[in-house]
Amino acid sequence: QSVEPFTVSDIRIDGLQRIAAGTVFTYLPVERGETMDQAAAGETIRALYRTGFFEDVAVDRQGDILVITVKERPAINKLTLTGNKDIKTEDLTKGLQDIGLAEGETFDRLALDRVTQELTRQYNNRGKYNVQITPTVSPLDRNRVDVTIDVKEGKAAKIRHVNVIGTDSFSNEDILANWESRESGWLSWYRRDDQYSREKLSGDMEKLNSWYLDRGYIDFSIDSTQVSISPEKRDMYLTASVTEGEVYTISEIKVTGDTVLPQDQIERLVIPKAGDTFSRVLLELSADSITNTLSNIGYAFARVNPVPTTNREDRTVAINLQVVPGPRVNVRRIVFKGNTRTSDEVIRREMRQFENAWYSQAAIDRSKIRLQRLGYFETVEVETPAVAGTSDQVDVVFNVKETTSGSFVFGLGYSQLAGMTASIQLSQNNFLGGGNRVSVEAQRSDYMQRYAFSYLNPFFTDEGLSLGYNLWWRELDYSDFNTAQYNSTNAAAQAVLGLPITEHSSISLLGGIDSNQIQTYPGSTPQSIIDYVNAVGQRTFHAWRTELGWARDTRNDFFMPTRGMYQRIGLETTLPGSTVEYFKINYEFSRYWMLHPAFVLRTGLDLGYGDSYGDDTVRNLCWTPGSYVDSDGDGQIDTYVPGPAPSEPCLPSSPDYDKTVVATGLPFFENFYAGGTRSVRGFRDNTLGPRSEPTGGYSRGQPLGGSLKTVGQIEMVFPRLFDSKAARVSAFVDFGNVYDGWDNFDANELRASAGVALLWRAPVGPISISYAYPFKKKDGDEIERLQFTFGGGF
Amino acid sequence: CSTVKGWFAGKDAEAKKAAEPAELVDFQPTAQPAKVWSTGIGDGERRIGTRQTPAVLDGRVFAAASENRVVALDLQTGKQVWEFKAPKDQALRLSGGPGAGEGLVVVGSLGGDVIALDAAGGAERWRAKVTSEVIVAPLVTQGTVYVRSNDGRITALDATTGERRWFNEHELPPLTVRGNAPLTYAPGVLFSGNDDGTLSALSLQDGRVLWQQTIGTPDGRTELERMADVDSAPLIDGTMLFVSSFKNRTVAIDGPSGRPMWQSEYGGIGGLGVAASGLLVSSPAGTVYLLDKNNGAALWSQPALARRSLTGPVVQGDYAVVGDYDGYLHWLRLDNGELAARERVGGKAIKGQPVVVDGILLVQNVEGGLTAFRLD
Amino acid sequence: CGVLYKQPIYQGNLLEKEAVDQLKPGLSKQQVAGLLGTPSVQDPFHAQRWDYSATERTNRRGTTESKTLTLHFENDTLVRWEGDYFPEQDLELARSANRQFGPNLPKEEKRGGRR
Amino acid sequence: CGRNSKEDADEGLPVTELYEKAHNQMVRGNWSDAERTFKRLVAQYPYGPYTEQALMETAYAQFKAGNHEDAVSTIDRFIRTYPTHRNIAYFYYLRGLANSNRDAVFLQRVWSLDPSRRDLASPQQAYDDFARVVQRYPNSKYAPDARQRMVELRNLFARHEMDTVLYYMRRGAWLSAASRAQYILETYPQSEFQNDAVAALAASYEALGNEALAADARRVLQLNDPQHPFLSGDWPDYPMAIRKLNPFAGEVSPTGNRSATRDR
Repeated sequence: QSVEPFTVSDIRIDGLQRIAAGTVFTYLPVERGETMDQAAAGETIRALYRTGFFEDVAVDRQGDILVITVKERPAINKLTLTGNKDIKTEDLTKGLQDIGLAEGETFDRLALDRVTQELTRQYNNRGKYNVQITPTVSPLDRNRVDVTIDVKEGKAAKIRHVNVIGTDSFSNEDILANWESRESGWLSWYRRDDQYSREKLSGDMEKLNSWYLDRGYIDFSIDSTQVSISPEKRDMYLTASVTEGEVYTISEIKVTGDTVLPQDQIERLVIPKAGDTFSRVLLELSADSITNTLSNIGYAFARVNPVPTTNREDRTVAINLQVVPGPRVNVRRIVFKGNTRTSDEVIRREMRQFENAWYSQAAIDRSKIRLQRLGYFETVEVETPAVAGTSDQVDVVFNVKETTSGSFVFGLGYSQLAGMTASIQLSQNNFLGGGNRVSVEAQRSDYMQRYAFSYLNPFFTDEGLSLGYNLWWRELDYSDFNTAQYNSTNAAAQAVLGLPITEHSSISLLGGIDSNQIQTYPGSTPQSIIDYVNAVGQRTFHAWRTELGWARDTRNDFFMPTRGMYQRIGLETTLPGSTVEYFKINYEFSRYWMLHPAFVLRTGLDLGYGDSYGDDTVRNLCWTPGSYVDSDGDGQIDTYVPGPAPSEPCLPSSPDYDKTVVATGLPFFENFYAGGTRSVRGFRDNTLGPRSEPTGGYSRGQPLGGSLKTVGQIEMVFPRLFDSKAARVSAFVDFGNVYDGWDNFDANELRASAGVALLWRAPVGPISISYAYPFKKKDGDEIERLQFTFGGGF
Repeated sequence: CSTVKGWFAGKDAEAKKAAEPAELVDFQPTAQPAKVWSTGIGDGERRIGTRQTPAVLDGRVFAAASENRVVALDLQTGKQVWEFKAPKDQALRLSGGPGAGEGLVVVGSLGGDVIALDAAGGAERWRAKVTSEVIVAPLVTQGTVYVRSNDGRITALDATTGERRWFNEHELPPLTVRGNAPLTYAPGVLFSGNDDGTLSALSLQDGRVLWQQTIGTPDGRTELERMADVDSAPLIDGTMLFVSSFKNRTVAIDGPSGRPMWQSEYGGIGGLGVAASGLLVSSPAGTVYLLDKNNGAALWSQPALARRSLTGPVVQGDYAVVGDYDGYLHWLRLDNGELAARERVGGKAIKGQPVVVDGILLVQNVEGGLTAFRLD
Repeated sequence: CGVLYKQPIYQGNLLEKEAVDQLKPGLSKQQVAGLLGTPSVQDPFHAQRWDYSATERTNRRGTTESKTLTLHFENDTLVRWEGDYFPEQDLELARSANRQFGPNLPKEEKRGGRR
Repeated sequence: CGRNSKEDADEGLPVTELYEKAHNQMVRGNWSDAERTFKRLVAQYPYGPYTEQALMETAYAQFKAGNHEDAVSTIDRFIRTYPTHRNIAYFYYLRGLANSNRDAVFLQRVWSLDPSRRDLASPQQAYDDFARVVQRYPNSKYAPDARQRMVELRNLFARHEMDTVLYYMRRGAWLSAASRAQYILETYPQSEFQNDAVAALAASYEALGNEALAADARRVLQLNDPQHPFLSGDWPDYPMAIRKLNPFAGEVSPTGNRSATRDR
């Protein structure tokens, strides 16, 4: 209805339910007293539609009053999604919310249409071309609607045929080796490489291009690529045809531009030489190493442009590497984001790059690695944005994503056997975000008590000297650990000092006193242990203990290293004056190779040897059995009359001489054990190695452990199996055993097993589950294929 | 809550069934097809999607099954006359054709090779190279071999020497239906169905485009919905030309002038069949139609084989024959479309349109099994 | 104690000899900044004075060596300059960078990602 | 199935009863139930005066229940729907409160960890919200408290900078310390640590052997804060090293105040 211009005396809005009149007024382009004409009417209607609140807007006139009748869009009462398996409901609802489709919001048909289209696109991207998305809107009273979106996903289309035509000089098999789009094969369930996506294909075309350019085919060109799908939309076909062109060799390669460093130094970094076949990857590597070198001394924006001039006749190419260093850059500020728990200083002390200092890429990379090695963060990302208004200043922004770095278990219980049991086990690598490692253990029950506290401050001094202490008082029943049957009450106080000697290696000094009271049970404790204790002459072993350790660690991550090596050698000795004087040498080694982004190989070695030093203690034992007697004459044997005191000094010639016992070698309670989740999986914990004579119900004797430990692990980790970093699956081969001293070492006594393991960093603490098949075992070994550990360190 | 779950499963089961291929229903057979002979000619196309069919020339059947082998059999007995094998080290995957004509058998490979063999003895006459994989039978006529490669290019090669005379390039949409349309010819004109839903008429001599006609319009929001490939051979019946597109559209064109006569919304990529009473077509959804040649109206439709990925229909006697994804051949009565007979040819899918010559129907499945049937 | 490792601390500006040699009175502040870059110390209380300081601590005893080149301006044009600066040692720095801080990360791991 | 029946119970209730029920839950401090009842009210009666009130109280209930994320998103939705509501100022103020406690994880409160040492993104957002209250609604009853909180937040940011300056001074990275100290003077003028920053500048210049600048900085400090401990040579007083061996020692800032006292 056309409206002749008139001055608006008043404005009335009909049909408002939910929206307040005030709100509508703010969006109206026309005010009281202004003239209303055709253009203004159109503008009003458009403005009100843009608010998204109204389904229908009409402008009318009653005398001088402008009447706007609106019909509000209904509100969404309930929004349900059914049938979506590939994309989880939470992600969907989050996405819908952003588009404005959520409970309580005004319902907008256009938004629903956009959502349906967006969902179809997302499913097509995952190769599900048969997806059908049917939204239904059911109106309710009071201008409300229920919206349900039903998704029928259908089967994902699989790539069945990848063919490259014109690749005469190479076999398609080699070229397609690390493509992301491959014909569906038996490994596709893991590599997910049979699902087509446009990004993957363009990535593969780039790989095809690089394959040829890295081998000298400068004129290589991809003539056409075809993607086709079967009529039932279940199989995909990728074809590409190429022209290889000729192989070019490098006639001459020179470096020009301001190289900052002496020309010959930069030229040494150039890998390809004149006469070699042209190779883009070698050029890129050379360019990278030049830019790296320059960026290590402040030239953050350094660039190297390879300018080729080709000579078609003799098929050679002259390359001029133009070095453009750009300005020498200073770092203004270093800022950290995402550390809601970790304190700023804990991160800053790991920095190798300083503020108001010249930019060093090596220092920044090193800082990133050091943060990743702390184990507090799941991901560490670095950005170096330029400072606005300056040409030679950048800020360095570290974006960290924190994760659980430790475990916390609290338990209260009651059982007839053990009475009230309370246990708390807390171990945190980043206690209260202060970067200190704290672990507390308190377990109490009627028959067993254990209290332990350990603390380490890795930065007692700003330069990285670490200081910590461990205190514990433990009652241990060793049969719990499947080893020989005896108890020990062990108390210790130790101080640990760590001295950094290079960027990657450090020396550790440990000093402490501890006492270990052994309780043996004749008849169930192996005789060798009883003899040892008798030989030493007392049940409590006091020791002044020291350990000197050297460690070197170049791994690039705490949870899932993919590069680098860790090795530690420790010499632990009890000082003269301790009850027994012995030493133990431990050597740990593990090395990581990234064979392929989806496969990381870890090889590990764990060796240990211990022996006593100083002279052995020899003791002769004299002993005459007592007798049982009926002391009160009631016919019952009720008292035991001990035999006469053993003759002093007890000599082999003494009448009641029993035997001579010798205490030599590593004390039994310091023996190494093997088998179980942290050494050779597939065998019960600590059951490998020499065993005692059959005693205490053990028909095959009890495991004694040994003074020589040789354990090794080879593990293939699959980082890509789980999207999240908190879980890690690996296939492994473990081998090893413990022996009683050097001379008993026997290679074919080594046990070995192979299997798969899952390590999951649950919020409560690390959980590991492993299934191993011991393929090299001897009969009588105690096998335990499925093993499970909870808590404990990494 | 358990009741609700039960109810849900019901709805799901029924929804699932709707997506599965239709069950085979029993019926009283009114035709007795008899197997004449059956033989294996190679490990078959399996999943390469080339819809390979044999070629027949002078009583001989020439067939290849994407293996390094072309075989010639006697039409009546199926006995092997000769066999061609490329040497071991240059083994080829022969996926295109073969096409036969003028004493020549030409076959294309996935590597873009074109090999011409002597129809009589199977000796290799010449060999040429085209720019992409050949997944449709080359056409041999008037001293020239026309080879269509998957990159939308048609190359004309001299029949005796194999030298390239000319080539024509046609633009391809980013996403197409697997497969290319076999070439057909009329005096002086080469008809080529394109993947963008158009039909081009080229001059046989120099490949100039005489005229072009849109068969299926590529409309829709996603690339998937826009697919309108013309992947079946244009069919010449008298002066009329029938062309069908994946976008459920068939167009009849007056050959000489190129003017479209009528347009029908039934169509498919499986290949057209022609009988006196009408034009046979099987739609991607799996329904077989008989269309009136004058206006394209559906005389009858047979939906019983829905979603069984049917091949193009072909006429044998009074029956229309289609193959399906499970290896079944179905004979339908030409007059009313009712199911007349059903035979199984091995367990694997039949994708290529069967070929009928002298009353014998030849069908090749994806496992390289070639079978001949005769109607008593 | 001298045996302990102390991380190398480099600070301030690195100046090039031939850039410093081009200093002459009358240059504007922009021209000086173009030659030597932004100074590390622009004291808030001395608008007419720029200090190009640099410090280095690379030995195990933890002693820091610092040098400052001070430039004086009068209403934003250079008048005089004094002090010294670390002699050009780009080559040793380049060599020692990877020794001190380990290898540079490959390109794709620099920005994001975990490794 | 249990959950559904509870939902249906609220289905039929008239709006007033629903509002009453939720309000009582608020009064009793039962924040999460109140939130759920209010949500049901808004869903069933998407318009009318009760709805606006319900939305307001939902945000407050979520804030009190401690899930600050939801509170901020509820507030944003309210502002989008009712941009000219009469007490929009309250909403921006509540948004500021929610943001300033957003990252205060439970542990942080128990051990009174110092927020100035952690990620300052949420406090920064809170600062912007309070600034909007002060600028847009200067005479609303929330403006004075908002202004006060802004000052506190500014001091929090300045303390973060100052702690870093002191760290660099301890490490002997004098140029880093000087540039950060200058940053405090430029970005947070008149903050609590104005004089500390000048003292830091003086200390850095002395260590760098730059007597001229050191003397001037010392003179400026003498003028502004004659009793500053730096002048008498006992600043900064870094906490004793022994505290580093006690994990429960809490975070003491060498700037002298106990760890930051956050809002009431």
